[in-house]
Amino acid sequence: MLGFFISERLYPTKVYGEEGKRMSKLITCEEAVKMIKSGSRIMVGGFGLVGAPLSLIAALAQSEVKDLEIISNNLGEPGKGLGVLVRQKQVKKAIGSYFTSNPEVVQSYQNQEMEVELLPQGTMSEAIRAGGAGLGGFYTPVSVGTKIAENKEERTIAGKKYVFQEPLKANFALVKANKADQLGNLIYNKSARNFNPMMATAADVVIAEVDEVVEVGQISPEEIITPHLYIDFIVLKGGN
Amino acid sequence: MLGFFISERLYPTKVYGEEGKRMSKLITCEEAVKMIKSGSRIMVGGFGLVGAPLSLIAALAQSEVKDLEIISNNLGEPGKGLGVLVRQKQVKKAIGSYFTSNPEVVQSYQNQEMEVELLPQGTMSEAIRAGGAGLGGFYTPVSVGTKIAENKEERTIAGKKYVFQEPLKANFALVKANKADQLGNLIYNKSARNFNPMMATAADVVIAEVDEVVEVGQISPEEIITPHLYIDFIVLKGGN
Amino acid sequence: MNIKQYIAARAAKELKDSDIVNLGIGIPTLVADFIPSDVQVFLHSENGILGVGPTPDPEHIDQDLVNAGKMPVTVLNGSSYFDSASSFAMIRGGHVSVSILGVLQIDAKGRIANWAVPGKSVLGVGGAMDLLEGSKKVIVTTMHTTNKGESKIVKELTYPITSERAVDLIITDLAVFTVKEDGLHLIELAPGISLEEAQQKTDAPFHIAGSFKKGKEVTA
Amino acid sequence: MNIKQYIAARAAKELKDSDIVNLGIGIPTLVADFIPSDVQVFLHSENGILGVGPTPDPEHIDQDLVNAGKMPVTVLNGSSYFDSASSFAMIRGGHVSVSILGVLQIDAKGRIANWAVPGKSVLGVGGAMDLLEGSKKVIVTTMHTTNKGESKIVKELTYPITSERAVDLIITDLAVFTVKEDGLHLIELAPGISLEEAQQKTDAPFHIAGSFKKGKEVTA
Repeated sequence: MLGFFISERLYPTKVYGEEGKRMSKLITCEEAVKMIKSGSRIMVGGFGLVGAPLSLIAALAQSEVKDLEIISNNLGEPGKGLGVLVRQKQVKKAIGSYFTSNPEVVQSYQNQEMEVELLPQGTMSEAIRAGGAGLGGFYTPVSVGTKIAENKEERTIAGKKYVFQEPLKANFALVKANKADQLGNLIYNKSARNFNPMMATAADVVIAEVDEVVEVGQISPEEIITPHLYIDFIVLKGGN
Repeated sequence: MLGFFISERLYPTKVYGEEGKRMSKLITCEEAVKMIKSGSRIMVGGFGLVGAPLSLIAALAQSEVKDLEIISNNLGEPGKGLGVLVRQKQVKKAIGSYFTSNPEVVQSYQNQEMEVELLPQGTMSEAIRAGGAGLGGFYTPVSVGTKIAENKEERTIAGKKYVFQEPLKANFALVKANKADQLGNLIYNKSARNFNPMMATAADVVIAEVDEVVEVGQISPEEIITPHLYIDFIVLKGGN
Repeated sequence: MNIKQYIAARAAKELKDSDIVNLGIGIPTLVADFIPSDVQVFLHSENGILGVGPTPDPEHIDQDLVNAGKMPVTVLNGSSYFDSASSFAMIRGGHVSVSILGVLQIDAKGRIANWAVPGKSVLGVGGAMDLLEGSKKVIVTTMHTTNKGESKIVKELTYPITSERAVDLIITDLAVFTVKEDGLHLIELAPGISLEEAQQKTDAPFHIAGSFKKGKEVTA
Repeated sequence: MNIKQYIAARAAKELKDSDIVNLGIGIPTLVADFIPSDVQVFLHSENGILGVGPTPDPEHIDQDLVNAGKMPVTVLNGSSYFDSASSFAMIRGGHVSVSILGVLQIDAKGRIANWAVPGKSVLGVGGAMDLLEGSKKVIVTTMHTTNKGESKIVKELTYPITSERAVDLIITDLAVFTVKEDGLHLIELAPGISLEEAQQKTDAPFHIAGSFKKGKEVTA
C-alpha cells in the first residue's frame, strides 16, 4: 500500500541472491520442539486460541517434555491448545492473567499439580515488553490495594500509588504470526497479534509459527511489526 | 497490501456518511498555536529536522509565546526547526538527548538563557512511552555510574544495577506524520517515525502535522501506527 | 426489551460523540445495540482492536478477529489493530473515555469487586483491574440484587476489591447512582420502582439527589 | 587505503554472518565499506532502521531517510522501520550483536569515555550510553593517540565515563587489544609497528597475549 524505495540498483544480487541460504531459519515443528528441555520456561502467544501457535503446541504435546513453566495469557481450553499440556500434566507452573476459562486448570491447581501466578493483563503484557527491552522493572498503578499486590512493593510517585513489577523473560518464546519473510520479519493478522510481538522480544530462543513464508521484500518496511532480529526459527503452521 | 474485511454491509452509511463531520480535527497551524500559552511544556517530534513538524514550529516562531519547556531529541539547527525558537529566546528549558549539533543552544545555555536536561536517547524515548502508558517510572541499566545518573536513584535488581527514570508528559505534543485519515489515524514515512508515535501518546493535547489527509478506510487497520484516539487535531504541512 | 437490555439502553445514553468506549462481558456488551444513531463512539477491545463492529453473520466469522470476550466480531472502517502491551498502555494511560463493566459487588464509596469470589480458587483477573484504574470514566451496569435477592450494593465489600478507584456511575434495573466524594447519590429510579423499594434493596447508605425524580432522567 | 580505512577494514573482519551491527559516527561508519562479500550483516540505526544500505546518489536522497548521524542513507530489501522507543528496546534488550563505536579515551579496564569533554558544557549524549550498555559485543575503533600525540588508552579516564561496561575489543592504527577481567591484552600489531612503539604510545598497562604475532592476526 505504501511505496518504498529499495536501492536494488546499489546492492544488486549479493545479499539475497543465494537461494535457500536465507531459509535457514525454517525448521519443522519436531526440530523446534527438540530444542526444548523439561523444566524450560516458555512464553506462548495467543489470546485464548486466537494467535496461539497451535502446531508448535501440538508438537510439544507429542513430546516427552514436562515440568514446563508457561507464560501465556490463558491455558487454552479443555483439550485444546495449551489445555492439552495441562491435561497431560506437562505444566509445572503457569504465569498469566486469565485461566478460569479452562476448568481443567482450576482442577489441576486444586490438586496441587500446578502452580499459578496471576497478573493483570496489562501488567503481564508490559512485563514481557520490559523483559525484551532490557528494563529492570516498572511501576504500574494497576492492582494497588488488591490481593494481587499483596506481596509487591508499593511506592508513591507524584502523589499516586504504584506497585513494582519485575520484567518477564523466558528460555523460549513460541509465537504465531501470519506471514514471515525468509529473513524472519513478521506481520500478524487482525486480533491474532495480541501478546506475540512482545513475546518475540523476550526469550533466549524465539520460534515463530506462520501461515506463510514469503520472499524477502514482499512485506513493506513500514508494515513489519516484528523485525527479523528477534526471530531465531520459523515453522509452518500445520506442518513440517 | 494486506487484505482486510470491513463489514460495510453491516454498518452502511451511518458512521462516516456525513461528509465533513469527521474532518473536525483539521485546523490551521495558527489555530493550533493559539492553544499554546507561554510556559507550556511541549513535546516536539523529530530526529534533527527529520520527522519534525516544521510548519507547526514555524507558526510557534511567529507567535508571542515564550518560556516554553521543550521535550525533543534535538533543538534543530541554527535558524532551522526548533533552532528558530532558541534564537528567538522562546525556550526556557529543553529536555532531550543531543543538543550539541546546534551551537546556538550551547551559547544560550552558557549565557544562562536556557536550562538543559540531558537524557540518554533510549531513556528519553522510553520515558515518553511510560508517560503515555500511565506508568510511574522504570529502571534502566543505561547511565549507571555516569554523570547523567548522579542525582538519580540507583537500585540493584537480580544482581544488576539500574537507575530509576520518571515518565515524561507534556501539555502539548506536536508530531509529524506522513498521512492521517479523517479520524486521525496516522502512518509515518521511513525514519521520520522516530519519537513521534510515543509523543502522540503522552500529552494533554496532541496536534499532528501531516503531508496528506486521506479518507477513512484508505489506511489498512494493520498498517496504522498511531490509532486516532491519540490525536486531537490535525494540520496540513505547509498550510493554513 | 428485557431487563438487561433496559439497563444497557440506559447506559448507552451516557455515551457522547467521539467517546472511546470499552465494554465488559455481560450486560455491558449489550450496550452496543442501544447507542443513539447520532452518537458515534469507537469501541475498544483490550485484546488489540479500536473500532469493533457488530457480530458477524456465521459465514463471515474470521477466527483471527475476536473481542475481549473471545467472541467473533467485525471491525468498522477506520479501525486499527495493536498488540496487548499497546492496548493496555492506552487503557492505563487514560486514553479510553468510558469503560462499562459488570460487577459482583459495589461498596458505599463506589468501589467494586468484579474479579474473584471468596472461597474459590482465584485463577483469573484479565483486564478488569487495568480498565478500572485507567479509564477516564467508569460506568457499572448490573442487576441490583443477586439471584438470591441480596443487595449487590453493600456497606463493605466481602468479595476481593478490584481497584481502590471508585466508579463514576452505577446503573441497575432499579436505579441510577452517581459516585461522589461522600458516597453514592441516587439520581434516578427505573419506571415503576419506588424509593422505598430501592432503599430496601440497597444495603449501602446513599444520598438522594435534590433534583431526583421518579422514573425520569435527572441531572444530579 | 588511508589509516582510518585500515582501522575500519580490520574491524570489519570481526563481523560474522547474520550479525546485527550498529555503527557509530566517524571511523565506525567506514566499516560498512569493508564487510567481506561472503558475510551478510544487518545494519541497525538507532533512529529506527534495521537494514541500512549504502549512501544514495544525490538524485536518490530521501529527506525522510537518514541514519543516526543524520546522513542520507538507503535501505536494503528486508529492512524495517520502527519508533525510537522500539529501537532502543532492541539495543538495551541485547538484540544488537555488535556495536562499533568511536572513543575519546579507554581506561586500563577497557571502559570508555566518548560523550563529553571536561570543561565544556555537556549538552549531548545521544545513544552512546544505550549502545555501550546493551550491545552483545562492543568494538572500539580509534586512532591510538590524539592529534597532540597523547595516548587515548589511559590508566584512568579523565573524561566522563560512558558506561561501567567495558568494551570487548579495541582496534587502533597501531594495535588490537581484547579486554578481559584482568585488563587489556595486546593480540596484534599493525604492519610496521613495533611492540616498543605500542608500549611507548599506550599509557595504560596491558598484557601481551601468548599467541601474539607482529602484523598478523592472532587469536588470543
